[in-house]
Amino acid sequence: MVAGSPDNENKRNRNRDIDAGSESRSPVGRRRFLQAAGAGATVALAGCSGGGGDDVVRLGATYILSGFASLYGEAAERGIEMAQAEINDNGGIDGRDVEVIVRDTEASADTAIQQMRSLVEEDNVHGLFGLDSSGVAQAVAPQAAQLEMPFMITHAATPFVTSPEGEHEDSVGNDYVFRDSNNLTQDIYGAARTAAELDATEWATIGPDYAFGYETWDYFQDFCAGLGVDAEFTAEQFPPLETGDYTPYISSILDAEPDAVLTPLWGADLTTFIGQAEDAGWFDQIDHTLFSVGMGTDLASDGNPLPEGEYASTRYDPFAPDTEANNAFRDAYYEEYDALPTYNAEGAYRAVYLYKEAIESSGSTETSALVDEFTGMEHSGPVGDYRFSETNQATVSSIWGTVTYDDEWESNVLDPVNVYDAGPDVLSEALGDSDLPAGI
Amino acid sequence: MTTVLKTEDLRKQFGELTAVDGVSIEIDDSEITSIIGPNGAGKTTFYNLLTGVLQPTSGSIWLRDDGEGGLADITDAEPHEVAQAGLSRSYQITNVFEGLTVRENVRVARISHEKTRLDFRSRASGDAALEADIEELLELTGLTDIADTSCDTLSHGEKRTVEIALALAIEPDVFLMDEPTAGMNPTEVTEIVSLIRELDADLDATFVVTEHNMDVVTDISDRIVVLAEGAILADGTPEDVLNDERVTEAYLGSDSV
Amino acid sequence: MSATTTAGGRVREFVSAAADGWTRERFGVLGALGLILLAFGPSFQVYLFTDFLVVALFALGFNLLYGYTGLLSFGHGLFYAGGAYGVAIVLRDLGPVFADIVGSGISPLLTFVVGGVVGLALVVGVAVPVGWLSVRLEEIYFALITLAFGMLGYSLIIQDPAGLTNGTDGIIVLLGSVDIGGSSFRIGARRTYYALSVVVVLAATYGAWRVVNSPFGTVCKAIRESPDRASALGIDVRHHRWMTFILSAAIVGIAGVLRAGLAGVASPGLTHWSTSAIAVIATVIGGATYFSGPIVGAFVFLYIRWAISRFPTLEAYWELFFGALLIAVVLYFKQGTVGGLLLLRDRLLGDDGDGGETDAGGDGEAPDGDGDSGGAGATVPDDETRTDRGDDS
Amino acid sequence: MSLPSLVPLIGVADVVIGLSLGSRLFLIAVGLSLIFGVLGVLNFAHGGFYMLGAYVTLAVVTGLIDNFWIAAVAGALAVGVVGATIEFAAIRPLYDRVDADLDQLIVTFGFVLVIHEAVRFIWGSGSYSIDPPDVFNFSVSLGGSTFSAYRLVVIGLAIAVLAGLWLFITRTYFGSLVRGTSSDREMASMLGVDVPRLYTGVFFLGSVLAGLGGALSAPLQSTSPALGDQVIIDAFIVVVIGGLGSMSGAFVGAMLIGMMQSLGPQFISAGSIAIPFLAMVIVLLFRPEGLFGGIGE
Repeated sequence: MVAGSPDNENKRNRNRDIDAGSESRSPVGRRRFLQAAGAGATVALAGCSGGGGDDVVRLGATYILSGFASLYGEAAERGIEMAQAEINDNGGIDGRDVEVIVRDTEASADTAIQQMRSLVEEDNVHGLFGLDSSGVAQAVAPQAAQLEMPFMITHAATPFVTSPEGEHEDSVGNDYVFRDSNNLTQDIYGAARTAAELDATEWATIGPDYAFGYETWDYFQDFCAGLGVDAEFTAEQFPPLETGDYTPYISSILDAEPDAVLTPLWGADLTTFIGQAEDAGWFDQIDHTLFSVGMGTDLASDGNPLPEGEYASTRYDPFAPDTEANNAFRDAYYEEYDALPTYNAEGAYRAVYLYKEAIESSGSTETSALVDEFTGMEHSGPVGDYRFSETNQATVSSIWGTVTYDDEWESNVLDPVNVYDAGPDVLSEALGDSDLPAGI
Repeated sequence: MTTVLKTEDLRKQFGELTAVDGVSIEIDDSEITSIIGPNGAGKTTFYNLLTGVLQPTSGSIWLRDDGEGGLADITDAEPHEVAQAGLSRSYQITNVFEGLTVRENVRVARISHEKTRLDFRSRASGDAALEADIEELLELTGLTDIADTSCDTLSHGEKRTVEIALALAIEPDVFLMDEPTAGMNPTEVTEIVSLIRELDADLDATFVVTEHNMDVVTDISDRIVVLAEGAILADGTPEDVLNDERVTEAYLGSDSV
Repeated sequence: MSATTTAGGRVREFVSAAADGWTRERFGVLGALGLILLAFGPSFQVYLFTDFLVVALFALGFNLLYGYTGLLSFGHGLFYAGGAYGVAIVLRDLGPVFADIVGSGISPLLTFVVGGVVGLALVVGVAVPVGWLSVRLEEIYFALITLAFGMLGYSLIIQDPAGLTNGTDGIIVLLGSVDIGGSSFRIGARRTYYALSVVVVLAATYGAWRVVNSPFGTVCKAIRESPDRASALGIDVRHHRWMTFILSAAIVGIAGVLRAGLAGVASPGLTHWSTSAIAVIATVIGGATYFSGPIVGAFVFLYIRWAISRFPTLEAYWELFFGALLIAVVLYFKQGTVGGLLLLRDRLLGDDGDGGETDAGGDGEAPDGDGDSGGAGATVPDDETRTDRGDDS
Repeated sequence: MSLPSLVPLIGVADVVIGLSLGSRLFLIAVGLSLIFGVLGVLNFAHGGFYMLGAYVTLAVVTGLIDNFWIAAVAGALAVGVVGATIEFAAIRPLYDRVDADLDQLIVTFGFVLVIHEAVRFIWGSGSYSIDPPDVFNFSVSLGGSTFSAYRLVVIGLAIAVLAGLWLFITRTYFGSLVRGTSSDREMASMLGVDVPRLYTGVFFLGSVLAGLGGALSAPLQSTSPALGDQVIIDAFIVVVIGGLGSMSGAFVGAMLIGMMQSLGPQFISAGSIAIPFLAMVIVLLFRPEGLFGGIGE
């Protein structure tokens, strides 16, 4: 018995991925080189004055720039580059240029902490932002407090970094750590809302084998209970990060015959998974697949492996809200990079602006001033209007939608898209009697 | 005259090949015994069986037991147990601790003998009595002058002497020398032969020697055992053995000597 | 050694020895001064040097087995992680318990100390059976079985069947603040932790140095040179290697405890073979036949890496540099950096008849002259003669 | 669950997937085993060779000639050349050392780092995937499950490689030299075999096999610089279980591990990734020559 490939369109797109990958390399290389020159200058400065000059505002960013999730870091670099150029072309921050030093966390907590110390103590940055991995964020949060340096998380989603220490045994939130992107709780709340509207009762998950994978599944179950979604949870698989062949895990899930699957796989792992899932007939057998990190990488390349008709979430949507700020940002980004902005690009972009606003409003780059400014700050960016909650979490919405290919942008988009308000009250109510923290 | 080393019907099989074929031998403490035989006669295998490097296919090995004067079965013993039981050896292909000095080489052997190898707190060179023993042994073997030279810079002859010093340092009852003159020039051979004689006279150890150089063999041996194809071909005083026709034949039949 | 002298006499002797040219004592004094001065250096440099101390101890422990008995382990990360996880688990699970018992003022310190001891005990507890099994094999097979044990540990930490290790994410290590009698300090504070590390690493290094120069260590070196010769002298080679394995693991375990506090996290990556490889790289680059080899190697490794990191274009490719260096050292100059420094010293000073020439030949041992790891990066290791004279006086 | 109730759960797809995973492992492991059997060198960089094969194939397919098979051959040959060069320049000088095998292990580990970084330098650190060649780019449904037809191709090719190698070793003159040299290098040398050249030849062959493995696996997985580090450990497990130096052992070992990887997630939840390492430890302790056969088989 021979069946045709279920989705030729996507196959072809995946093939093109390679070209896109190799082309996008050169601008990255160029940018890295420019940073090198900048960092060299930093050494000289630090060597002379021992404390960096006051002529620039210096920010440190830590992202994954190598390995299976390097696309996230590269997207963040684009956002940073844009913000930096815009700000410096328009008078800088109180007249001072902003300089951002980007470092690679290699998706490792150990490395991230080292980079962070180096940025604070060698490069004398005034503030930090970044982080792509929940596990890394969990370890970094206490270090930010020890280094007494504000840290604006722009992607890593674990709720425990915005849940004050003591609230839950894993909570590590503190005064110095903020997050401008939506967190796992907000995101999975949207997943449960999406699930409520689907004709599916048996649910399964396939997620990466670390906290993020497990937390996604825990929260999903509790939200379903809290929202009264009629769901059974029948199968779960947690393959290790950077698994080369997901097929055994895929067939294990298929054997359980769930109606729908929620998957928080991300980075190259997601790409690998989707290709192998297609081969195994996944999208024929399973009615609905919900990709909770799906839109993070895929908009960056014009070939999109997310199959049309499935559901995905994003932490920022280039079309919603339909505001001037968002449209301007999206168009400028598209102009520059020939791709729609991903949420990671937007999160990093906005972090630079958050620092600008805090510094200008307090007139200082002192840690205490910045922390005071960020605390409870109301802000507006491409993502829309939001404020920082009592636990330093941005009150941004949860965005879920149907994956649809858009000919005009030559990219997958979410259409129709649902934007769920995900403030503190909404979340704690939806969590019901769960003992998991809302992280907001 | 007491037996210090005895084998009973010792046999070693490598697959199809029988390397040692039912050797029974008794060595007395009063004599220097030479074991000779053409290449491939099984001498080295025999030594490896005696020293526990190889396990025999069948048969047994007995060594003088210090306590009672009787014999102890060492057939299944590991090499270090054999050495501790009082059987020491030197190697045909020089085997000393190359990176260490001569003195350190001997020190290792003395530490082993004194059973202080697990002492990790004192200084290795801090035991005055041990150092005195080392000094004495170096003097006995004539190595004092080169005591602090690293072995990897020694001449071949010097290394052979270090071999002997090492083997003696553990105060063996039986000393198996595997081709002590291999690769030596005539002067060195003369020196080593006189050293062996001296040592035999000075020490309690019983010497067993394998040797290719027939002059050396006749010179030092009280008794000669001839191995051929893994079995004992002849056994007796040098005169008897060397006049034995079968021995001549065995040697002439092969390419060696 | 039996010459007992009064304390005052010893001090006078030491002072005169330190004043008398470039002796071991003078290097010691300078090294100690350097370590103290460094505590007042830029914060990041203090951190980097602490990092160096920890990696140096890791490599030193590894080399006890490789350089001194000839067994190449690709699984010492297991013990590095053992120490780190031991302390991390105690801090996480027993911190509050201790706080209840002894009060929160002293408990962070007590917990850390207990954690360190538990970590070390855990490592020894693992090393005893793992070592016993591993030393049955030699050469490549030993490398493979230690690799397998290391990765087995890695798998177990990741999968966390006992619910202790928190899987892939690892355990966060927070070393609270100590309040005693009104004064308060944070153990994890940069300079505090540096001081702590200096003391621990120096003590452990001194311990290792004593071991290396003890009868036990002498036998180790003999085994490295020729295991069958050693056993023909009555040495139970396997047993001796086993003991060395445990000792080596214990030293690596101490480094692991320090690593946890320094990194702020005990992560499963510590058991991965690529972490074990760091010890291999540092040791080979430094020179495995020298006591100070791994220390100097760790210095080279961390400081070159740091220097490379100042140039982000190069930073991405620092492994390339070490790969090439590793290949070059093994192919062309197995004595490594220490051997190179000794050679350089001989060239510069010429043969001044202090016996250095003859003894350099015996470099199988050549223990680090100044005996402290701290100054090792900056000072040229001394040779055997001097060490002996220094200690016997 | 009792065993009888488990058996029906093992579908055809599970077996096919297991065998295809095993085939991929075999292609990496067989070269590693061959090199060890003949040269006594444990090539740590073998995973790097595998990764390099995948990258060269990807580069050729997307940049030069849009034909997967030509690209795969190019990838394999390129890796062969790299391997032979490394053997000639960096491994050959070490054969006569006392602790040659450890030095060689360390040197080849040096090349792990070098190849990893070189690949990152040339192709970046992202990950790539390609489709199987068009002829086999369809799904097969069998026994209620679906899988890519290309998996069957890989299985077939692995068997072909095993058969080819077996013929090559047992039936050709070069093969008899290889066998002779692997059992006694000095004897072969005395009999006039040019041992250094033979070694380089075998290293070339082993490297080609690694490159081929990488090339053929490129459509089945995503290719990133981390690939080499991942597969080398799997390859070590396979050659240890199968017996270092044994080719048929590598095949059986690879298939065992492949099936374990395929069925593991369904039957064992915790500890499944630990099992291969445990197996490796046990085999090393109790049967260091491997479970299957001796050298050269």
